[in-house]
Amino acid sequence: MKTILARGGVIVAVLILAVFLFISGKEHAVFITNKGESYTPKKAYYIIDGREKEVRIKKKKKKREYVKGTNHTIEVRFKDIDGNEIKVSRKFEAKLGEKISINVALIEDEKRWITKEKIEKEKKK
Amino acid sequence: MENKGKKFLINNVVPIVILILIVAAIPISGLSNGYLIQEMITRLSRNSFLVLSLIIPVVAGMGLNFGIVLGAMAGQIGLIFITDWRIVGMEGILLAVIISIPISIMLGVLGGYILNKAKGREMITSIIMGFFINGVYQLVVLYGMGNIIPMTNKKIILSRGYGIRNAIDLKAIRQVFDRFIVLKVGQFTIPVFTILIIGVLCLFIVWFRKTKLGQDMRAIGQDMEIAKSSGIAVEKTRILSIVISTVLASIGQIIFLQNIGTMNTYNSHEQIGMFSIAAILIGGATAAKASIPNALGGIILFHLMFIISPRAGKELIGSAQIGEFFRVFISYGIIALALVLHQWRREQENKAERKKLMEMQLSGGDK
Amino acid sequence: MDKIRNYIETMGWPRVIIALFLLSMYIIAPFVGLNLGTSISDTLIRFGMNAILVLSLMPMIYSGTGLNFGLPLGVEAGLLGAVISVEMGLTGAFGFWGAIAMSIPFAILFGWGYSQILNRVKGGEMMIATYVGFSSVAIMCIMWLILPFKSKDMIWAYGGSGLRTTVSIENYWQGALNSFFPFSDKIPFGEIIFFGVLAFLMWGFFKTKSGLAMKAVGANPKFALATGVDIDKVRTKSVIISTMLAAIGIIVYQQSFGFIQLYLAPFYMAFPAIAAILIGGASVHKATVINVMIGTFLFQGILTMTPSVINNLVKTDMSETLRIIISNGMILYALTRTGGKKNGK
Amino acid sequence: MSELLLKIENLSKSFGENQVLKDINININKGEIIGLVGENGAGKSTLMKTIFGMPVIHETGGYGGSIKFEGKEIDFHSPFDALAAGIGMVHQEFSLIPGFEATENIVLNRESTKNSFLEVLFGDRIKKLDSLEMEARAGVAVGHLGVKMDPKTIIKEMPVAHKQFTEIAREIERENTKLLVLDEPTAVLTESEAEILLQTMKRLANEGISIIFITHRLNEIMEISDKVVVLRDGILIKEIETKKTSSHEITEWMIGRSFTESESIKKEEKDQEILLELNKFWVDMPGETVKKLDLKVYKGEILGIGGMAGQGKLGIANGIMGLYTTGGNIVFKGENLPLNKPKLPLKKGIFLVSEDRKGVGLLLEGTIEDNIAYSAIQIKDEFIKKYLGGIIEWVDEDSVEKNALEYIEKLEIRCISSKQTAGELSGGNQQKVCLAKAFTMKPELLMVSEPTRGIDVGAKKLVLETLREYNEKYGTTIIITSSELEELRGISDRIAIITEGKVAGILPPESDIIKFGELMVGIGGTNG
Repeated sequence: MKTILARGGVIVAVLILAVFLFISGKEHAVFITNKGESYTPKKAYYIIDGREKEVRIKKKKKKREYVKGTNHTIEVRFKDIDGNEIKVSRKFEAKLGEKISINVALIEDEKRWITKEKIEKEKKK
Repeated sequence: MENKGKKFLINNVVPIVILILIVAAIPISGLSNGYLIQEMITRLSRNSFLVLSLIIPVVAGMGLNFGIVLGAMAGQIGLIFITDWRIVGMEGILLAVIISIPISIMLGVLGGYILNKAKGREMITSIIMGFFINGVYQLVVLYGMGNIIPMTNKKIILSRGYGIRNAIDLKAIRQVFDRFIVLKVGQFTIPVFTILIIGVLCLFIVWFRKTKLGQDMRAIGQDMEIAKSSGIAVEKTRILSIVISTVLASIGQIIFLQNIGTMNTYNSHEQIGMFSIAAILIGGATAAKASIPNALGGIILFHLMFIISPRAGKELIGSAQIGEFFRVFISYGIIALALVLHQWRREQENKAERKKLMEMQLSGGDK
Repeated sequence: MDKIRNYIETMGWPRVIIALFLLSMYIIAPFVGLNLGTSISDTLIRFGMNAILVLSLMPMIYSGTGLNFGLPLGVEAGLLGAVISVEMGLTGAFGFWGAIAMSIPFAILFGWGYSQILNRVKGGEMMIATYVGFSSVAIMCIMWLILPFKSKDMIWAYGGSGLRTTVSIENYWQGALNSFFPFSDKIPFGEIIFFGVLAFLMWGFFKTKSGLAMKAVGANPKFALATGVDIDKVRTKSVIISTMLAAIGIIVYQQSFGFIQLYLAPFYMAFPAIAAILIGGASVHKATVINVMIGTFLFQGILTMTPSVINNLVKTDMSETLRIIISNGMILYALTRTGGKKNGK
Repeated sequence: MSELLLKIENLSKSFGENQVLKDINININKGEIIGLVGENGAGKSTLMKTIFGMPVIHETGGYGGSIKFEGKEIDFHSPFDALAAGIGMVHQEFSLIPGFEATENIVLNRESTKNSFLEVLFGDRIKKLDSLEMEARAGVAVGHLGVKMDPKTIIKEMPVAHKQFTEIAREIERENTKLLVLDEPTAVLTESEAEILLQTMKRLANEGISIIFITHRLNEIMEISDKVVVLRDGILIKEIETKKTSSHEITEWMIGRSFTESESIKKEEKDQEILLELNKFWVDMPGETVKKLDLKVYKGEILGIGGMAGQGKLGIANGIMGLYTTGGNIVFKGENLPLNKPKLPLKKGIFLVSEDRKGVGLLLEGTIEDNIAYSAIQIKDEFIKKYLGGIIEWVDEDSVEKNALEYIEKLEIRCISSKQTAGELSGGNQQKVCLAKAFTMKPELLMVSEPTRGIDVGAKKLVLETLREYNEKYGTTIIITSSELEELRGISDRIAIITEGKVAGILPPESDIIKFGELMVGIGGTNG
């Protein structure tokens, strides 16, 4: 009895661990765009999750980045219309079944810098 | 003393011959020592886990378990799933291990059950079993995945819409273990974490031999009938030994593939049994006796030969292909040779034993 | 009802299932748009190609040396004979028989060495045979590279050393056995007759003194020993005969197929042959010419029918996978069945 | 000391129609050594199997009567039940793991373990062994035996006596062993080793362990047992205190006087030409070892070879045929016969009808006619017909059949046809086929081992008569080896009794039966 309980416990623990691993190890695609409404910087730079290398994104370009797990940061830097260096870092969450797009140009806009939309299940067979 | 030396030579004939061959071939191959050492570090960390997984069935008297390919397949199924779900990094590997363990337990039970029905010819049966399960694996992976088993990642699915592609890029988990903790000594890179895992496995094996279960396995390995009459559950214990071996092999295959970085869905596992067994035999193991030094030493010898022979072949005869075939020949030949030597030696020992017994009886009756 | 069950028991379930499976294939075939005649003729052609290879397993099973997993060794002897025949430029029937004549000495030599190994490892033959077979393939790979063959049809056209991986014998002795029979492209009379002759010889051999001795060694080694039969000698003989037949078998295979396949081709040749004889009702210790014929027909039938039928049914080519599962499943079945019994003592 | 431990009441057991034990009553007290004696087939081993709960007893319908152990009725279904109750048994064959130390064998499957947290998860067997504790336990057990041996020695490297001690140590190491059954424990030991073992047994008995001691060496029984139990033909002949009897008396009980003297046909003395001579002849046949024995066989005689099972009588014929590793010297017709070459004796005209009919004597899957002709084909090239001017030599099936039919008629082999497979025949008819095979070979020296084992009375008579007839008609020398003394006395000219691998003595068949018995139990004179 004790053995069965213990084994059950281990199995449950492993399952929980598996779920945890699934969530924290899941890779999400994040689409980065650089397309403002009134102003779009010619070049913008961003760093995701404090990676070593800074990525440059040109005007009206779109890039795909992969991030692992749920909690992430993005640090964006570009020159604004006046030539002032702007540096903003943001936190975002990646969840299962969501498509995340970040618009670098709108990074200062609290609401509109990030859009999340539900992904349709891969087309049915 | 002299006798002891002779005995040592006879018992280790295989590793010694191979060592001499290698020592002779290193200068011919023109490969630098630094290169060879780095290669050995890499290959040890890549293969040890798999080779070590062979030891426990040998202890239980079931010979060299070609059935580790079953474990390898389970490991690959784990990797296919995490690639499909895009679980990356350390999490990906651990999840792959978690997925592959229940599969390999199932396959291990099946394998143990089959081998129990073929006592005395476990090895050939385990080879055929590997082939057979390989067919089932193909059925599942090539026809079932993406069809019955849902798959989401189009990158690993064949263009026809179902079935897994021939090669899967494992860049998401590539060398995650190896790069987790790295030590640089001079020009050499040492994957400390992988080596730690292997170390833990070695400790496990040492510890396991000293448990009640390990003792039972040793008893069964030496004499099944006596073990049975003393109340040990022979069949069950034999199945357990195969299950442990299969589970270890599945982890071993995952470690192996994370180092390589790509997976040949339909080939990666096929050669694993053969190569691992050739390695442990070159290390001086037999179908009845295998130790950790046999495994580790064997990997070094086998892979040195593996690296050197094509080069030596090229330098010597001007054809790398000959070296290549020579390597294949050695891999198979060594298994044949080691098995023949083992069987023959055992027969000689039995004969000597009987002779000794008879002489004792004769002189006893003569007093 | 009991009678049927009894019959099935003696046949073994897998065999019954396979036979029914093949039967259902033939029944389905016309409905999915296959020509039954062509199907049967295909099966017959493959039967002709493979039957002698399967037959070659018999002597060793008889002498208690087990299933000959070392079949590739004999195949290599046959390949040697074949390439020498091509090298000498022999064509037609001359080339075919020349190849056989050339391969026999090699087969005897290889077989003798092989038997010396097997006689020292009684009880563990099959495992060791497998690896002797594998190693022989590897060593012959080196030979194909270094042997001084000159024939333009066999060496690489430009550069590269050694023989090609496949050598066409279209201009030499393809179809040498069949060509003078009518409908030779539909029914391989020549091969079937040749197989018949060899099978008859085999049957005849088991009526001689040494054939009888061989039977006894396999059926009951203790009895044989007590009757003064030299067990090792008999086993040696059986291994040599098996090896020779394998050599002849592969040459017949090639003359029908039209190519000599070198290098790694013989690697897994033992397994389908063994599966075939087992499907025919043989066991690790017993085999008859009838087992060979039924087995080859069933096995080759499945190989030819499943791809076409399944392909037409589900639009998927699963034949290779099915072949792996059926042939190895059959061998596994045979190994586990007698294994338990023999070691029960 | 007189506390009752085991009480067997009215025990009876039959296998099918064959009653093996009948109304056995035995009482065993605590700390008593019981000597159990009886000829082969007297029921000793069945009795032990019953006490020990061997599954075969249950599978064949159980037993009648009752067995009480420590006052409680017992009915064991497996040896493990018996072990748990406190009955230990040391079998004749060692059951030790050869590569293990004595310690590991002594505590086999009862190892001491240390607790482990993993236990909850993986069960008891994941516990680590406690080698110190195990060594201590083994040390104590060995200490009880009063012998010096190192429990760390590997079994393989031990002298036989130590293996025997290890076995006993294992049995007494069980905490509750109260009754120990020793089956021929001294058979493999030298005299001095046996002496030590006897002392050990006394010690154990003094410690309160009862012992059932099975042996054929009566002097050992006389030396240490408190009580002797004699079985004959499944009946308890006598249960008596050892003090009150003598080995001579015990022999009488064992052999019994109840035979009607079988009529033996005496032949006039012939000139004693020696046909076969064995010098310092030894045979390594497992369980039937022959140890440097000397024996002469005269031309034209029927020599009976008797003795208890396991003493080596069967080894002689098998050794002469070269079927087991053999040493010493065989002189046949004045010529030295090379050893270990099975074909040579056959060629020289020696033939053995093996005691192992099914394993050695016959090809069970072969037809009767093939079986009969087999040896003649292989050895003498008979029954072979040439075709195509000698290129093809096939077995002549017609003459094979003709020959078989001849013998089927002569020996009254009951079969449907000569093409029936030998495996389908009854034991008696199989034996007749074996004889037919032998006669087809027309040997000069015919050896027949256990010709009547496992065959019915009618067939028995026919087989023996045929042999005697054959001997008279063709002057063939016959060596007949049998466990049945009565049978030997009926047919032989001389009877050699083999004990412990040697000729204990050769007697004329009409000698007093007690003389034979004494030779078998090792107390008779040696005039080999």
